Amino acid sequence: MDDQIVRVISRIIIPFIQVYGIFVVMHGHLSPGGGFPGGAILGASIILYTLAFGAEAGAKMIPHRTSKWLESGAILLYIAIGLVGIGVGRTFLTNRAAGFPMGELGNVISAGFIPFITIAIGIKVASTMITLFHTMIGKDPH
Amino acid sequence: MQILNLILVVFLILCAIAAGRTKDLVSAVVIFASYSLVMAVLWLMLQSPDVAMTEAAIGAGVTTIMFVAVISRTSRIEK
Amino acid sequence: MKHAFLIVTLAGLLIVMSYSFIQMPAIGSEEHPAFNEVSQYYLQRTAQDTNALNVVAVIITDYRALDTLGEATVLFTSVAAVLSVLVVAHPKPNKKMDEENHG
Amino acid sequence: MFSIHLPVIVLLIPLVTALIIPVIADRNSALLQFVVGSAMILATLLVAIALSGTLRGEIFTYYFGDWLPGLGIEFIINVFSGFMSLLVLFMATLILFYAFKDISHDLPEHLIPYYYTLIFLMLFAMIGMIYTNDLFNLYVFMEILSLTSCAIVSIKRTGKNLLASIKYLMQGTIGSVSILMGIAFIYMASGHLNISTIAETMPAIWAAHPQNVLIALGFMLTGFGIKAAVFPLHTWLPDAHSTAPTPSSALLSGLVVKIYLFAMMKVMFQVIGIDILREVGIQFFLVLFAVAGMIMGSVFAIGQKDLKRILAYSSVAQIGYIMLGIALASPSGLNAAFFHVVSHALMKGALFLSAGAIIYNTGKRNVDDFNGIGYRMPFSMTVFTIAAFGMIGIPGVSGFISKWYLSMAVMEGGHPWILLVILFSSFLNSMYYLPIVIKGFLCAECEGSPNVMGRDSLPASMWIPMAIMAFLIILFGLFPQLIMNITGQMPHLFL
Amino acid sequence: MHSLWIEFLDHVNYIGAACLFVVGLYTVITHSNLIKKIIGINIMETSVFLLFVSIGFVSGAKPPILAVGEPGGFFVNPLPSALILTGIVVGVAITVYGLSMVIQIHKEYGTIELDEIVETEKEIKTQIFRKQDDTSHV
Repeated sequence: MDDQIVRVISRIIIPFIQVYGIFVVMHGHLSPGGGFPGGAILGASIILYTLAFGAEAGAKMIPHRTSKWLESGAILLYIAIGLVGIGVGRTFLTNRAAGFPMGELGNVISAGFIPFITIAIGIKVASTMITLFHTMIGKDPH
Repeated sequence: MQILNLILVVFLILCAIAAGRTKDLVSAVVIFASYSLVMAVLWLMLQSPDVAMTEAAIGAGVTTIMFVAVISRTSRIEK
Repeated sequence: MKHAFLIVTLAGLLIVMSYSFIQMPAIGSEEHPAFNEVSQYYLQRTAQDTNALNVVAVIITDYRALDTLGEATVLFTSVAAVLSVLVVAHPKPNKKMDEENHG
Repeated sequence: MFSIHLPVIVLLIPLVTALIIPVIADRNSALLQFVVGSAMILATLLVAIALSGTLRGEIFTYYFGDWLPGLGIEFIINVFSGFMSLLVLFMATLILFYAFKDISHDLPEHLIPYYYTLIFLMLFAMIGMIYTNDLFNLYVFMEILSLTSCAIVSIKRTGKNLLASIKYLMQGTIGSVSILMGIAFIYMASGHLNISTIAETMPAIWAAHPQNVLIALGFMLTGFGIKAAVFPLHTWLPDAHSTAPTPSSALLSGLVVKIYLFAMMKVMFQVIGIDILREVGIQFFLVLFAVAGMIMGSVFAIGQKDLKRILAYSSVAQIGYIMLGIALASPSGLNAAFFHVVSHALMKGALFLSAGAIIYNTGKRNVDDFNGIGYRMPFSMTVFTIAAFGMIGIPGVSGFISKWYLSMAVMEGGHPWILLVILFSSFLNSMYYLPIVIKGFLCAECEGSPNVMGRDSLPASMWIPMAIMAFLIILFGLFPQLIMNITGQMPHLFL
Repeated sequence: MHSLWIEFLDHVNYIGAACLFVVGLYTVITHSNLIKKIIGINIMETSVFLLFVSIGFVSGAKPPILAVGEPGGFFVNPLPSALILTGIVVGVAITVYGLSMVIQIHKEYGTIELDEIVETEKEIKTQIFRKQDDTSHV
């Protein structure tokens, strides 16, 4: 992959893609979108980076160790948010009754744990897509 | 509106048949990607933008990339 | 022969399914059984219950959050499964040193 | 206070373990074994406490997020789900202790953490499938289960494994898409996903849209039939179960297939309801499939030479027995089916583990090479013999009891001709199990071999699980009331 | 005839979903190429998703996104959309795992046609038997 045009253009548009992905994740509870499409967009930006600059540069950007932590950590975050419900005497994954701050209707920080769970899902989906792609294109050592 | 719906559904079925009958796997995957996109448009028409967005990002985007990555590592022509 | 049998079976399946679909209310009709009190509850109470606007997002992250936990686990499973099929042994730093010491 | 949350804690323990294994226990096999063992024992103890609660007649219902059952997801833990999850976790504990030594024999070292991760995800999915009372949630757990059960076959990465696994994946996915289609049909007609709520509205749906219910039943029976390897749809099972690593075979044959049968029972009896099933008259066809499976599984097994392949085909026959009990749809039939679920899990587990021990020590898989193997490995061969006697149905072993109760249920249900089939199937079973036992123990030229009736050199983590299973097989054969008292409370939950 | 056409138009998505299901099943069963099989499975899955989303549609309704300050409105059924979001991700997981096995199978056998692989397996088996026979004779 040594196409100058592809590299320059990717370098320009990848930040925009990432900003859009983060926007979609953050506004999941207010507008269409959410963790799954947002995470997939974020993952796609890294996939584009890998395609333009080669597998090694992509692997350096998100090393295998980091993505391993992100994958487990995202679900553990999800479970931890759910366990708060048990902690305050309600059931697993309780939102309003567990005392999460509800905020103002229509704000980004509102709706209790929903934004946090959306972020956890977004991280999970993005890291999964990146790991899967890097594994799929992986060159054999022999 | 109903006629557009009908056209999209017919297009979907044609895409599905074509994806099955094409011998070149890369073409089949590209047809499948367009199938996913048309499906996303159909879901947009059915008033579920969340699903349409997810299908466009995951179904048409990521799945296609995975397919192409695998075809590049295996063989391209179906016998 | 086998092929013809398959086509006849699939055509039968198609006809049976289409017959059953024709009996249902038309697409978009409000009399549809699925458009019942549960979906009305979701639409009317989401803003009060959770202070969010996107009803679909609220369903997947709050009302049916366990499904989404399961789904994140499906992604984790797919990563573990793909790695278990494709990952190649990368040399371990500790073991290498051991071997060098032995050698 | 704490006991209300037991089900969700039991569900989360395998998940959290699966999540932390890749990050903390990647390079350290002692830590890995400690984490695996302690998680299993903790989960088993907790589920035993939950079962003791349900045995007193309590039924736990757990509403996730405090939403009412129609809106959110509901778990129900009654005697059935408590007992079956205990069975799953108990058997999995034994098999995982066995796996500590055996798996390093089958897999390269860097794959072992992935193997345990996949097994724990599988346990998570199985427990979820047993507990859940929501159709779509059932589907999600089922997908985790089918992915993991393919992955623990393909992890060995030989050509045969990959081929068996992709066959399993293709057929299994057709099955799960069929099930999802069935769920769509039911949702279309009822607008609910909660199993109890659908059951309440079922008479109205049956009056308004009978064709939807029928098509949904057809799709779901096909789908679960593929996944549970009910006879004509069993073609993936022999390859997958025979090529997998030994602990995977024991888990897949002993537990996973039954989870799909339980899900099928949930759909048949709790969603659609026994009245509609009787009205449609589908039970007779299910009885026919079950009977065909009982005969044909054994017939296929007779022609095989590979030991694990024989055991895999024998599973097809045994699923036929369980299916027969379910298809009779009478309290005694279900009772016999549940008893056979327990005894088959123990027997098939013991058979696969002892076969694995023989392969581990001698490397022999072909039955023709088994001359005098009982002189080299008397312990493994004894366990194998006990479990094989159970499969044949010799009195004193738990397999006999399940066949006995099944025969009584058959008589009660008014199909006396099936008795002949059960007898014939037992005869067929003995035709492929007895030659192995005879070859192993009665071998004229082996008397003078060096290790005459010595000890087989197995590590303790391998023979102790086998010994426990063999002991339980005999215990439940002599005192079936230990299980019958519990399974006797289950049929009224379904009928 | 005319009324049947109207009925068909009223249920076009349902019937289209049924057609796609059948086409996907046909692709999975008849093709021996593994990638084609996986495409077929994807088509089957999307057909069920189309059916679900069509169940949730109500004509003249808005997408289920509320607006601040507007008390009510006429929205489509949100539950099927939420279910399908889950379903799409599950489908991707299965697809990717199948593809990873395709890579490994290609490495092992040099082909991704199932019937060729089965032929190779058979040949290997007969060779092993022949070898065993030879050794037993010796």
